[in-house]
Amino acid sequence: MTLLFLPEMMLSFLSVALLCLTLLKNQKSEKFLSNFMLLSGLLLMAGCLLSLNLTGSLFSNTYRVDLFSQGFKTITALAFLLTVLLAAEWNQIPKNRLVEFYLFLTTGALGMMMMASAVDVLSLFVAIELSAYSLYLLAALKVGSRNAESSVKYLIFGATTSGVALWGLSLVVGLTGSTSIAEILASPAALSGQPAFVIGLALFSLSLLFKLSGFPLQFWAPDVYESASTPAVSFIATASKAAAVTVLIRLFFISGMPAAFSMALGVLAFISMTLGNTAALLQTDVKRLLAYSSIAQAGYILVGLLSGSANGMSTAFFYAFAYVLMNSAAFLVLTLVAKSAGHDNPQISHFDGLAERSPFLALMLLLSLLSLAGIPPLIGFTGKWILFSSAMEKGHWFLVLWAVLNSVVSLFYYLTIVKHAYITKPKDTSPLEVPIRLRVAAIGLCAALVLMGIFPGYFISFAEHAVALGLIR
Amino acid sequence: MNDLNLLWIIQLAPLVAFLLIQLLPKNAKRTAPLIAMGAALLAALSSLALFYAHRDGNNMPQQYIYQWLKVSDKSLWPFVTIDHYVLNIGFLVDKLNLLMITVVTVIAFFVHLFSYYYMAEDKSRARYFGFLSFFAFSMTGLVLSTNLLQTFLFWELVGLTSYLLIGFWYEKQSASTAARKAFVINRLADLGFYLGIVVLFILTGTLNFTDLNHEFLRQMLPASTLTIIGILIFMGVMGKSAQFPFHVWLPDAMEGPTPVSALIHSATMVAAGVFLLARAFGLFSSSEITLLFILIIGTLTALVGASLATIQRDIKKILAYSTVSQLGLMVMAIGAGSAAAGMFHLTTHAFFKSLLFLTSGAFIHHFHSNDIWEIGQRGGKRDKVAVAALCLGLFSLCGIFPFAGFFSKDLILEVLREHNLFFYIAAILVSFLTVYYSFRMLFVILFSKEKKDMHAHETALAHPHHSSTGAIELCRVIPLASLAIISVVMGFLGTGWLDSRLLLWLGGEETHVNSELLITTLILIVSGALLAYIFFKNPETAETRLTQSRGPIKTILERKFFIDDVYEFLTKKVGMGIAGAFAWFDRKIAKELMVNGTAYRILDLGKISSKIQDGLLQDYLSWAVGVGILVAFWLVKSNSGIF
Amino acid sequence: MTFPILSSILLCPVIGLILVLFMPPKQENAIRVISLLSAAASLVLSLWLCFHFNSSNPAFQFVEHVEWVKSYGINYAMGVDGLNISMILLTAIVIFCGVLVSWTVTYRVKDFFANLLFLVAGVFGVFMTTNLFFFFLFYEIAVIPMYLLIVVWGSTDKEYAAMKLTLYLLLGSALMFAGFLYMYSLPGGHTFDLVALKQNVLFTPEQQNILFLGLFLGFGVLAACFPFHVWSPAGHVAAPTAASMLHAGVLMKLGAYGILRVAVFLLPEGARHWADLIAVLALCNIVYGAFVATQQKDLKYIIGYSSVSHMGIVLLGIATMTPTGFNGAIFQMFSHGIMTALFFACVGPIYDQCHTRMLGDLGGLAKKAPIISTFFIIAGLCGLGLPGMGSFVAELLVTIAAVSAYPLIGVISIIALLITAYYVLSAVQKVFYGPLSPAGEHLHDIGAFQFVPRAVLVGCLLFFGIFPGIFIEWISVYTKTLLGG
Amino acid sequence: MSQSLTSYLFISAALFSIGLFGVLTRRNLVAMLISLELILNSVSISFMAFNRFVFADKSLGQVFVIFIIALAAAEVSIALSLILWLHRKKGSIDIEKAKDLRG
Amino acid sequence: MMITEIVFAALVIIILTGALLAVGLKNVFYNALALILCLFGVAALFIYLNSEFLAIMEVIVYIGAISIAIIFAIMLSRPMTQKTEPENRGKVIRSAVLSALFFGVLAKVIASTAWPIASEQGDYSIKGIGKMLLSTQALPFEVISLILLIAIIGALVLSSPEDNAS
Repeated sequence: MTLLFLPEMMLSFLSVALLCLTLLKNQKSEKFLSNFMLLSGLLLMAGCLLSLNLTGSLFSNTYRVDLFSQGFKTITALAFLLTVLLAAEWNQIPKNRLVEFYLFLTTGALGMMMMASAVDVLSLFVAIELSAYSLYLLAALKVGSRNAESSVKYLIFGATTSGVALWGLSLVVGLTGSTSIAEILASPAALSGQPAFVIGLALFSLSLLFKLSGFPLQFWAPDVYESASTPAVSFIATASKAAAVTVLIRLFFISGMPAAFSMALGVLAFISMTLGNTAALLQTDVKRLLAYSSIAQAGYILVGLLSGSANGMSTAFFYAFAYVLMNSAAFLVLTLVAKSAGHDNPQISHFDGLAERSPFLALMLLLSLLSLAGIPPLIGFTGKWILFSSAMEKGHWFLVLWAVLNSVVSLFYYLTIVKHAYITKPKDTSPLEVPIRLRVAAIGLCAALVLMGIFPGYFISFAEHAVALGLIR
Repeated sequence: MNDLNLLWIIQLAPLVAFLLIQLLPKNAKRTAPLIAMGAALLAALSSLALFYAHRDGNNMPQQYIYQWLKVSDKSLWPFVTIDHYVLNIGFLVDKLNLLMITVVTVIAFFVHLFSYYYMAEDKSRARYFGFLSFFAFSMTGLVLSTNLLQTFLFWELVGLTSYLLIGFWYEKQSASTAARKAFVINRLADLGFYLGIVVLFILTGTLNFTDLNHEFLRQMLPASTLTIIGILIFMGVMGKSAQFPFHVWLPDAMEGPTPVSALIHSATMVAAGVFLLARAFGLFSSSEITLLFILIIGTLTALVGASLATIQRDIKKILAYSTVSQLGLMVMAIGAGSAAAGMFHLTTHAFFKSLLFLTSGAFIHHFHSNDIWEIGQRGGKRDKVAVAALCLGLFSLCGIFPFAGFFSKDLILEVLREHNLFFYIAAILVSFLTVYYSFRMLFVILFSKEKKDMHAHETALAHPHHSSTGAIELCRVIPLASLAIISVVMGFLGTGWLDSRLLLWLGGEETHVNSELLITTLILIVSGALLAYIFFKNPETAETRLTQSRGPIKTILERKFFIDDVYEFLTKKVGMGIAGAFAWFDRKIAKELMVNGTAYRILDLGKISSKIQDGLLQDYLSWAVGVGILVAFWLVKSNSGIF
Repeated sequence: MTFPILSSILLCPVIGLILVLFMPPKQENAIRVISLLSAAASLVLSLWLCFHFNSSNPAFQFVEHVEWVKSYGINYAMGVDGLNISMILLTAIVIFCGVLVSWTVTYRVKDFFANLLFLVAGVFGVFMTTNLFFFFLFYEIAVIPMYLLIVVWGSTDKEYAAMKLTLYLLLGSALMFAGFLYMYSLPGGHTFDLVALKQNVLFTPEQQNILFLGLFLGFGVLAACFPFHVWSPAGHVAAPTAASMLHAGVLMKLGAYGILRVAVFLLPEGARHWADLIAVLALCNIVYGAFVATQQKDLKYIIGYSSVSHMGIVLLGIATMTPTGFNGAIFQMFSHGIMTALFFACVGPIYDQCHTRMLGDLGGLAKKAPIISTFFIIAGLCGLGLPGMGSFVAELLVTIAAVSAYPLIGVISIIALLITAYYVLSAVQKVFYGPLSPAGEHLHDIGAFQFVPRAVLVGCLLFFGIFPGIFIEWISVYTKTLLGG
Repeated sequence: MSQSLTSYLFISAALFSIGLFGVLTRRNLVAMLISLELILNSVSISFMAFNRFVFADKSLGQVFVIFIIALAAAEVSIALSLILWLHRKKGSIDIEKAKDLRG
Repeated sequence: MMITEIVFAALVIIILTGALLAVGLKNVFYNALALILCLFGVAALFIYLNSEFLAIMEVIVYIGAISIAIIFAIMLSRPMTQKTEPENRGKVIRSAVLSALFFGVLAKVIASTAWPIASEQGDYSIKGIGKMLLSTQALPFEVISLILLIAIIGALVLSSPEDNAS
């Protein structure tokens, strides 16, 4: 029975341990901390894989554990592990705050895992708030005035959105009288389309866009990505987006997506795609560029979600997983380049001559960026193919065409970085060595990017199976 | 040796020679001429053997056909109910082909011999002989072809070899330009031929010569289409046989080595057009308008050629223009309806014109100059053999009694007289001009006084190789002599004395000596010779007179009736104008507008979206709230319709 | 389970690629040998395939079918019929000669051959597969190595040309992507398998029209159809020799192949509906390409625009929608591929040694490099449609079909033969004939080793020019079943 | 003003809009924070109203409000520390001056 | 009966004026005071909604803790007499319009939805709250403690000077 709650338990124990560490007078060495976190990250990963096929519900079935939630927990654990690896390598966090950084990381991961399983409105909202606060603090944990400004904006924007979401929630709960999502969505008020219910649900799902950084709530992303420390940004970019997708899938899959809703989402997806891709063309700071690219990716995921069909949801699940892999690979390269460049905002010019300095990293950069652009045989392409095929089944042919044209535009700025990596001569030609731990992770990621792109069969069926199980009757 | 083996030998011998020469290693290049000559000899002998085997004209025509390409498509032939047609390649043996193949191979062999002498000290000799044998191969293919498509195939290959041979000395800029001009103009004419074949193929579904008789065609297609097809295919003939609008390339083709001009640009290739006229006579005769058109074009060519020849200084140019006018005559003969007369004149002309070219080659080689005045001044008359051959050739060209030219030209005049008086008069004028320019050439070379200084420097240079080896000397004399003999004998074949076997052979009827015609030709020759004598009795004064006099006729003749300028205008202004417009379009519209245009539009879009991200939190919030309200409003409106 | 010949042809370059990737970059010769071996292996296998190809059976042969993603109807399906047998052989020949020609590449040899082999694997895949997903997957695989080849090893303004080329190709592929998915989403479809789609999806007439237009524009961009041809000459000029050989020789054929294999196969009525438009565009292609080629100063630009003009003939053949037209188009794709590969193979050494391709400063090279000039002249002659070479047969068939289907367009398209003759011969005259120019001073001819690839290409041109019967037989079986002609 | 569910909801909506107006206009971060508190209170009112008129289990609404108050407390603490940190860094807590991150 | 009506109306007026003052006044300190006034109104409202416990919680936590914290922040951030910042007209109008629109939409929705009114009787006692907190809503109860812990540590970390930063 206890295994059902294994991943969350491990994270809680980890946070308790970290709390004790903060109390110690003589600060532990950074080396010890990173090894400890690496170990706990691996344990967490093992825990998640172990509890992958468990199903059941806890806390008087406000907390549902099924293949769907465990799948996303594994994704979050993966993102957590990679962030820890990156943090060990290069972070701009002052030494005395490193333990707190790991603490907030852990609580953030805990919050996201709970979002995956929470099927009760209150526990869902509290989980969202937990992960949100941890991310605000993670974004703030870095020396420098720019990051203060961006984290304040991040917090206030987030707080206002959660206020609006709460208001929507109150209407929804008030109308249906119960807090379990299944009952809410199956209640007579929902089916008869009461205006209060519609506006409540709309406000709540709009607020979810905040975490997904889709239009109109994507303004925080470029500033936070640019100014927060790179490992924190990698965590925000991968884990929190995946968690947002989980909740969206839970919500949309059950509600069956009325036509008007998918139309509205379509418009939002259209704008966020265009906005993300075209703005990225002008960026020189790679982290800010990746922020705009994540806004565009949010647009693609919304295209998958708005079909509301089982196919749409499973492809969104698969694409979220692919997105986490691609972005982690990109951030891994970015971290190492930032480390060699010596400052946390590597410009495109810092990627010059990467192929000469470290061919392995250049290859990984090539694979991750091309996968983000949706070039076969990588996972990004397969993900996009099935994502848009489910949308096309519902007849959104214009949106699909627009999305594909957008990915062509996106190729321009991805290829510019690749071009810098392969063509221009580097200023400092010191070889860029990749530590063993990161090299193993990198090989794993590259293998995943390529193999899952060429042999996606197993993973697509896993996604379909998970989404089918994830549907709360 | 049955026919098929002989045919294969004739066809493949030159090709094998060409391939062998290409594959020869560097040091063995010296043996190239021998290989080429051996192949030419083999081809000549086997074609003579073939001719001998079929001399009495029995069991002809025979066809040996090999499938090349199968076109199976019901929707292609609207008028004909066949669903597939096999394009094939093969050999057709009939009287016309046999005659032509013997003429081609014999002359080719003699030219090979002469080239051994002429190209003795040229270092890329191997390439020359390679191209020569390749020409022989493609010419045989053209002559023996069974259908129009095969003719077209080898037609283009012949055009290619003429391009390669004209531009043989490619270092010379003028040679390569002339070669390009020849090929492009041939190509222009071949477009018509190509279109004609395609249209014929689509409308009648067959291209075999055996099917192209006018009854079959007349009941198959209306007269108008037949005329169009006829004229289109005749365009091909005009290109190859240098007829009126497309004759400009032949004089420039003289840039090539003289044996090439002898073989290709006088006897064989240019005659291919006339041969095609005779070969596909059924098609052309199926509509009167085509024949008339052919007649008119023939006349124009003859007149233009003859008139331009009168003012040339370069010996090869004179012969080139004379070829143009003689070809015009042949085309007139066929246009007037008798293919036999045309073919007879073709055969005789082939021999004496190649003889003339070879002699001019001898002169040029010996005296290192093309200009007849310089040849004369350098003691042209002392080279006895060449002068004899020259006189013999010129006399038959003018049609003086015992020589071949007389019989064939008179036959044409006879045919024209019966057909239409106007063209008969034009033919008379042409033959008068022919006599005038041939005697002009003769007198200039014979009567000009030798200049001492020019002469001394010449002999020092000319002599050393002259007596070097007997073989080379032989190769110079044998072709000249034998061609001279043949061109005399050939004439008699057409006459009554040897029961005009040749004419019967060609299907023409008995020739009867037409006394009235004899007199007119006699008057004509005498007056032409006299006029030339008056003008060119003393070449030096004639030369000065020529250079000063400035008459309108002289300028027109000098500017070659402004045809070259018309071509110049067409290619430079019209052609390049359109190309320039397209290139500008390509640069401007296609590049700027389509490519960079869209790119800049996308970048503007990018600027807008990055402008929204202006750093002010409250702007972001207003965006969020604004869009939130819009979406909520729209959702509520569409779902529950309360608004 | 018969021996999976097709997959093994595809795997040869892939194995070569993997081996090359694991070789240390110093071992340049070893890398070259490996790539040559893999190219030779795929050539041998394709020849074996041609011998064992049973020309009378119109259906797909050597079919391979592996379930890949069941729920989306994506399966690894391979098949060969009259249409792609010649294309596979063409690719094998061009890559074999391409590898031999790029023996002289010295800058970053390992990445060069890795990209080259990856590009070829993509192209082989496109020609073999009968599943739309893999068709698209292999098609886009071919695009990125082309970008890298041009950007790293290219010549004049390579970055701009490379980016333009890639974005244009992907723009085309975007239309294909939307088209394929739209077909997938139609009722009864729900699969990406070409044959299955043909059987159980009923396209309504206006669906046919819109879909065909979309697919045609998508493929047209790659086949350098008139308004979208801008990228191809620039791409040719900037690419290194082997890349432009593959690019012009094979990549442009992907577009025309796509039109035939997907658009016409699935949407015949749509094709007939738009046939007139295609014919007009093809005419523009032919005449426009030829005219612009006369104005070019750079040798490679001339070849680039000549490819645009020759692709026009292919499009005209397709536009006639008759078996003869298709036979001519497919044969032209094959013979033009070989011809352009030969063209670039000749320009390569000239550019490497004279460092210029401008007609103005090149001259009289025939004296210094007779072999290269003979090869170039042979390629030029094939270009202007000299009989005895492949292109003549193709142009003959296409002209016959065009004159009977669209008389006016057929007649005008013949004019291009004249203009092609003009610009080819003037290029030959400026570059090879005439007095020797200073740029050609230190040019020395290609050795025996470099003679082989070009001789192979000339051999193919001549062989298929003199004996076109075999190929036309194979292709006509395919076109007869496709158009029921 | 009769004490019906809709009147309470109207009050909560009004409070919400005023809070929203505050967040959008006030340049001082602390004032924005105050407006945020207003928004959260408006939600509490609406939950309590539902609790009295709609919910069967009367403690549901109250539990919600408790959690809202707790969250508000947590949020204020973090927000205030961030604002003061920004004040220390930038010398001002005016949101319109904080626009270095642009484009 | 009338008295409850009157008192209710007074409460509403207090809440709304408090809110308006909290937002409208230029000086931040006065805003804080107006907020406290509004919160007292809300607390009183809770009593009306017969949940005394929450009214007390509201007073203690919100007014006692949060508002006082805000006032501390105002004190620390800058001297009281800081001149009021110039307000730019465009922004105010824009936000006024947006909030009015928002209110309009919400009001229309509230008015036109068929609210399922149930009986007002029920157990409002703390016992009910406690039972729910520990039975059905146990997980959020645990999590909220974690959130508060994180908030405290976050505040500590952010406010401690970074002089000993690496």
